Amino acid sequence: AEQVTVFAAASMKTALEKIIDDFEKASGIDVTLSVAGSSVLARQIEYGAPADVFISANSDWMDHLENAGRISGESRVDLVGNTLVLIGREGGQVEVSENLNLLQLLGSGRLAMALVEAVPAGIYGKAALTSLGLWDDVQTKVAQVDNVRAALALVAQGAAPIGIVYASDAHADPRVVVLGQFPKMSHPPIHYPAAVVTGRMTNGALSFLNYLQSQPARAIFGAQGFQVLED
Amino acid sequence: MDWLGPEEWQAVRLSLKVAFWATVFSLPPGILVAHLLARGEFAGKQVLNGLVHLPLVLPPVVTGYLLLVGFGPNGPLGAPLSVLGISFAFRWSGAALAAAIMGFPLMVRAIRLSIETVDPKLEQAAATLGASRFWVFATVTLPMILPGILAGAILAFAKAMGEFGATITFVSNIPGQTQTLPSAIYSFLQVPGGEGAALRLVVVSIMIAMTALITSEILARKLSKRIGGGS
Amino acid sequence: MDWLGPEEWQAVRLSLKVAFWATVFSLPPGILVAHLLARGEFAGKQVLNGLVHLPLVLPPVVTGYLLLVGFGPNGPLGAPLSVLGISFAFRWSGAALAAAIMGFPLMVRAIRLSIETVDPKLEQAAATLGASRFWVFATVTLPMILPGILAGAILAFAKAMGEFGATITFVSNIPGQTQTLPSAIYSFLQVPGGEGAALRLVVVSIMIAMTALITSEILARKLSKRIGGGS
Amino acid sequence: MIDVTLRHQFGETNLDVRFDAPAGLTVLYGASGSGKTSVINAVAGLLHPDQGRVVVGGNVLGDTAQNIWLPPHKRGLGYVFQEARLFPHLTVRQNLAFGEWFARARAPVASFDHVVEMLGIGPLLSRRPGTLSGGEKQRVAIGRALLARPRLLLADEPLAALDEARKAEILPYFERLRDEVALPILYVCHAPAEVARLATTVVALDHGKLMRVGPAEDVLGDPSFSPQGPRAVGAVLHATIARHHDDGLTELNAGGVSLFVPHIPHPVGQNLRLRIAAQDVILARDVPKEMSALNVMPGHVNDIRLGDGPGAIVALTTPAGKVLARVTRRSALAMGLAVGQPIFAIVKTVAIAPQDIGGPRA
Amino acid sequence: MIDVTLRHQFGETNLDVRFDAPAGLTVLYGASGSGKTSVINAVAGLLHPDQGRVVVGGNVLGDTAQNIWLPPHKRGLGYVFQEARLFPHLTVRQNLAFGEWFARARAPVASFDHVVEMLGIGPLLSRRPGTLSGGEKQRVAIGRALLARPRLLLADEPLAALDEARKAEILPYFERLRDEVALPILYVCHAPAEVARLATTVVALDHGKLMRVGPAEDVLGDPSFSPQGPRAVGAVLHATIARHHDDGLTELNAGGVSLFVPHIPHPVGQNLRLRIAAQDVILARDVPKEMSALNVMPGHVNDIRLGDGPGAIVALTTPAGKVLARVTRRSALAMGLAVGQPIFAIVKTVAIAPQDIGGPRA
Ligand SMILES: Nc1ncnc2c1ncn2[C@@H]1O[C@H](COP(=O)(O)OP(=O)(O)OP(=O)(O)O)[C@@H](O)[C@H]1O
Ligand SMILES: Nc1ncnc2c1ncn2[C@@H]1O[C@H](COP(=O)(O)OP(=O)(O)OP(=O)(O)O)[C@@H](O)[C@H]1O
Ligand SMILES: [Mg+2]
Ligand SMILES: [Mg+2]
Repeated sequence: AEQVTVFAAASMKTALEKIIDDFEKASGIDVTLSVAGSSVLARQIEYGAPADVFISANSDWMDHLENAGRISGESRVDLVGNTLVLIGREGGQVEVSENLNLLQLLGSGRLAMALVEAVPAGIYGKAALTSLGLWDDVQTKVAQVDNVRAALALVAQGAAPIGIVYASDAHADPRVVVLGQFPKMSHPPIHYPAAVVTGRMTNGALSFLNYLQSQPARAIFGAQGFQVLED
Repeated sequence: MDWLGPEEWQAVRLSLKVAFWATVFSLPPGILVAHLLARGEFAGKQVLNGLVHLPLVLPPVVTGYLLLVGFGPNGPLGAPLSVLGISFAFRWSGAALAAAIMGFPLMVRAIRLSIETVDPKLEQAAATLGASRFWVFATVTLPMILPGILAGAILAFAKAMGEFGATITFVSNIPGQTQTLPSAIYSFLQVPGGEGAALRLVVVSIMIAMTALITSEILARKLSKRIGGGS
Repeated sequence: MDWLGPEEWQAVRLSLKVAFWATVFSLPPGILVAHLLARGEFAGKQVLNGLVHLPLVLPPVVTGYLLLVGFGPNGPLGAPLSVLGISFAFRWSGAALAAAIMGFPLMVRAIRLSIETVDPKLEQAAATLGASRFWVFATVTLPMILPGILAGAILAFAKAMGEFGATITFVSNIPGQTQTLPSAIYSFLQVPGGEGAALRLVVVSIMIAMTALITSEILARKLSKRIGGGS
Repeated sequence: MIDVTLRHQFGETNLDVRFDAPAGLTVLYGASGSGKTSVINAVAGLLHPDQGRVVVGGNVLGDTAQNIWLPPHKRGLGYVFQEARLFPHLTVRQNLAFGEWFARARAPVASFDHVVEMLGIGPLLSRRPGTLSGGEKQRVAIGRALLARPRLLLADEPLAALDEARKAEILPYFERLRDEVALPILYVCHAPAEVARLATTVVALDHGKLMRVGPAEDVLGDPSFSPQGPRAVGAVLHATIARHHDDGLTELNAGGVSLFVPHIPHPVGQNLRLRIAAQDVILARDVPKEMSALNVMPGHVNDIRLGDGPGAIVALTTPAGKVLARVTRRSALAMGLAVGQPIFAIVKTVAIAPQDIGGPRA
Repeated sequence: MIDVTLRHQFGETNLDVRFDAPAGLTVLYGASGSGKTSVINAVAGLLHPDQGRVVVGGNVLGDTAQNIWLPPHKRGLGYVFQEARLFPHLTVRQNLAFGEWFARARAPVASFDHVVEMLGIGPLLSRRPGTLSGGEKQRVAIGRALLARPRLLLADEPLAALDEARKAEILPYFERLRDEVALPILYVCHAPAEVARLATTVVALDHGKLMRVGPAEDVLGDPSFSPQGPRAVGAVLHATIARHHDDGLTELNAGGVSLFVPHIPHPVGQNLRLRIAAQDVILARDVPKEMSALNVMPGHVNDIRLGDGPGAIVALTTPAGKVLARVTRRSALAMGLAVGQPIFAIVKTVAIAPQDIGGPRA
């Protein structure tokens, strides 16, 4: 049977596995999924990895590959979006706005985030806090980790009282509660772009990319906490 | 055991294969380099020593990145090798290469320490009996350092079982081809609710490592009983 | 050197501090455990042996996660320790703890191998001269295994300089407090075009490690000259 | 003083020994592989036998029946190993001083300087064992054991690696330890002259079994005891220094008989013992004249033992004590030797060399 | 046959030796620390001296002037070390066989079975060195060196760890290697009887310097040479087996003089040599009668050397050859000994014991 290799951001693993299951049954095409950090996968594609489809957790790496001519720009689509949420171990809802007293929520603790200069969730989080005018207050109180899941774990373990993660990550962990959602306008749109790798424009790759945008796929993404983009 | 899915079993099998071959293939160069470092006197010895330790000092991602750059399909080493039909990129052999390189400093140190404690007087005695340097090594030094070689091998094997950063960076995380146990564990940890599955794999890892350790201890005991007691 | 920014210099200093104290503090337990494993006969020896090797076998993230669970503010070890005023969370001491644990198997193996090659006949001779087990160890075994201790220390130090996964998961990445060289390098590698900046830090890492290695080689040579030549 | 019972099985080798020895120097004597080192190791606490009991000077160091087996460092012994076993990481001086600190509660056997001088290792003090010659190592090992202030000294062929001149220097020191310091010593050695000279008690082993034990005079003076071949047979006499002559000879009085030996550096009146090797004794029916041998002892034939070979051991009673002579059967026949017959034993002065003269006995 | 020149500085110790020795067995003789092992190590190629040249049987094994210094494995030698240095990971059998394979191009010196039997190590073959006694180790080490088919055997005190009985068994074997196999041997030893019995050539060292070198007869027969003290002095005679008697004695003919010695297992007509220790010789002006000593040699006083002590060494010329006698000054005076005077040398049969009788000379 035809083979398609998909390189995808690790946070999409569960959703993609379900989608791939359905797709394989429907199309008879074999799909292999390799998940890792977007930066890792992008570099591998840059250096000639045998990937057919790449799904990134941020646009920067997709832009980078597009500029390098490693993906086909015309196949590029934004699959889903995500939102940023403020999480904690307990406590009631707060409104995330300029008036939010983050310092009070933090107490003597730290704010768990992904790396604010390097990892998309961290970059978006910093942008949001900056645009809300909260960044200067908390800048020195941020505990940065190498991925969103680790930030979540810090909060879940009680090492940090609050953290900023994607809604898709927060919704599955019973140990944390979502305290509030960041306003959409406070940060650049969070999109997960997908594209076919240059020279891999096969039927299988294209039909998989199409399937990802199909209704059943969207439903699965939605169920995993991702935001389904309007067409 | 039906508590592991087929993909997980695949990861277990692949990890074993990768760790085994990484260990086996790094033994001869490991012994050679250890001998050079222990007994050799040559210009550039310190450079060799530094090179061997490099994978220990650098963050694994860097080592993986360097491997990707060097041994990737278009890399300065990867390209000529691929002409010879040898390719490490995105294959289990690449995972083995990464694991071997990451475990190399550990193996070399263990063997080197053993070589350094072999009494040169015994080697002299072998020389007076007609053994050339090679034969002295093969018939006296080598058998006497078997416990050290075993220790080095078990360290390299354990390291290979646990190696993640360099492997995923170099050969990605393709189930059945390059997805080792640590990569699988990582994948589970990246998605909401994956902790349970990750824990199962951690337990499998520990069991395998314990089996290997205990086997090596029993072997080592046999060896040192044979050698024990002095000359 | 002005090609490193002030934050980068901080990371260098912090890495050195973390690696140094990780090595220093793990030496006494490392020697003790190595001695127990080399010469002891007790129930649970294999369990201890397995435990020591665990950080080698597990992906660093898992080790970091376990540290977080154990030493976090609510962890079974963290909670009582915090009552005593000892806290590892988000501190350089936590980074040192993570580095120490990751390097522990390497250190223990090296020391253990050395202990195993000390001729028990010399220890017997010391005993007949009135030295109790403790004194035999302190006056005969210990000085004779100094090269092995040095090898173990340098391995632990190098590992500590390169440790990333467990450290960032356990104590995150707080500039000036827990941002070590590998975290900084990792951050640079996450963004497109960050390779140049990462390379600078890699070079610094290598220089530090080479200095440590060469110093240890010189020391080792002095030591073995003293001991060399047999009894 | 020393009371040892041991039973131990190594592979096929079976050790089964029981002896007790009075104060003084006890020599363990026996062929290679007969179990001498194993016995010493058990006394030192390095070998834990299947069954055994070791009592030294009334202190029970081990008794498997009572489940006692003191570790080596609690036994307060000094051990000179067959292979020197010096500490390679310490200088000679540090090796020597190693045991002193642990033994600080006991009185010194000898001072550091004295031991260094006696063993001729002054120039080596700052060297490390790796560069010493075989004999130098062994001398340092002797010093190290002595400076550990032992209550019992164990010595496993301590002089085997040394040349005659060095041996001759160190032997008297062991005698002085035995006699003046009254240090009990358990000593392994192969050389008959060394045994005769040093041993208060001889313990002879054979294939892990006790073959013979008793005072040196009895065991060595027994014509039927010659485990090392007839050359090693020789009797031990007790004598007193009678006079020092100007020509360098010392005259001894042994039961009224005058014996001339090379100068002995002890005062007149001093008791001492000397070994006369059986092969150095010539028998004669007349008192010979015009002969270079100065010592003539009258006596009677007491016993004649014919061995398997061409030789015979003749035991004599003389006023000086029991003397053994080794002669050929042919001579024995030609002289018509018979028990009870009067006879003269002739020994050259030089045959009673300083090496065979023991120091004063306590 | 062996030609050695060496200059080497170790710390303060300075080695400076030059000697050559003909075929046969060359004994290196000297006090502890005098440099014997260092010389052997240089011959073996284990010590690279500052300056030196080693030629064995015409083959230049090393010459620093020509920048040649063959590594040990290219020298085709066998080395019995002062400490056995057995391979701990190999069984005794494997230790013994170690050198054979490397030496397969050379003819065997002795068969495996023969060596095992001679050294009495049959029961040890499947053991590992760790559990052997000191003497057992050394015997295995001797076997290992012999089975490496050496063109030159180096032996550093090979018998020091052995008891008299075992020594007496192995000594003849070294003689046979020297005489029958014509294997050149460089041998370190301290025991005078061993030197006298084995040495073709004696090389005496003192503090790293050559003191004396020459044929054993000359060096040992020289009354002025007694580096190990006067007890070690003794002359060497050449004799032929004349008859084997029923009573176990063998009659030798030494220049027409009959000498009786204990049975020697060689055929009538065989040439051999024997050492007569100076201290075993009694001088008499008359032929004594009724005495147990069977050997009487007429002769003339040739030289009288008075030493520092009370003794004197008297050199005699007899039809059997040069004989040395050690007497006291007192006796020398009492007998009025003077050069040229006729005299009888009396030696007990048993004093010429098998240990001092060399095997046949090639
Ligand atoms: N651990 C062991 N296993 C088996 N046999 C052993 C062990 N230790 C000693 N033996 C054997 O026991 C016997 C006695 O050994 P021991 O070392 O006491 O002899 P020894 O009298 O000191 O001999 P030597 O004079 O050669 O040193 C030897 O035959 C030796 O091989
Ligand atoms: N590497 C070295 N450094 C310094 N001195 C050394 C070294 N090797 C040997 N010596 C010294 O050289 C001298 C000769 O040593 P060697 O081992 O040749 O003596 P030896 O005659 O064999 O003595 P022994 O009979 O005691 O074995 C000794 O004084 C020794 O201490
Ligand atoms: Mg012994
Ligand atoms: Mg020597």
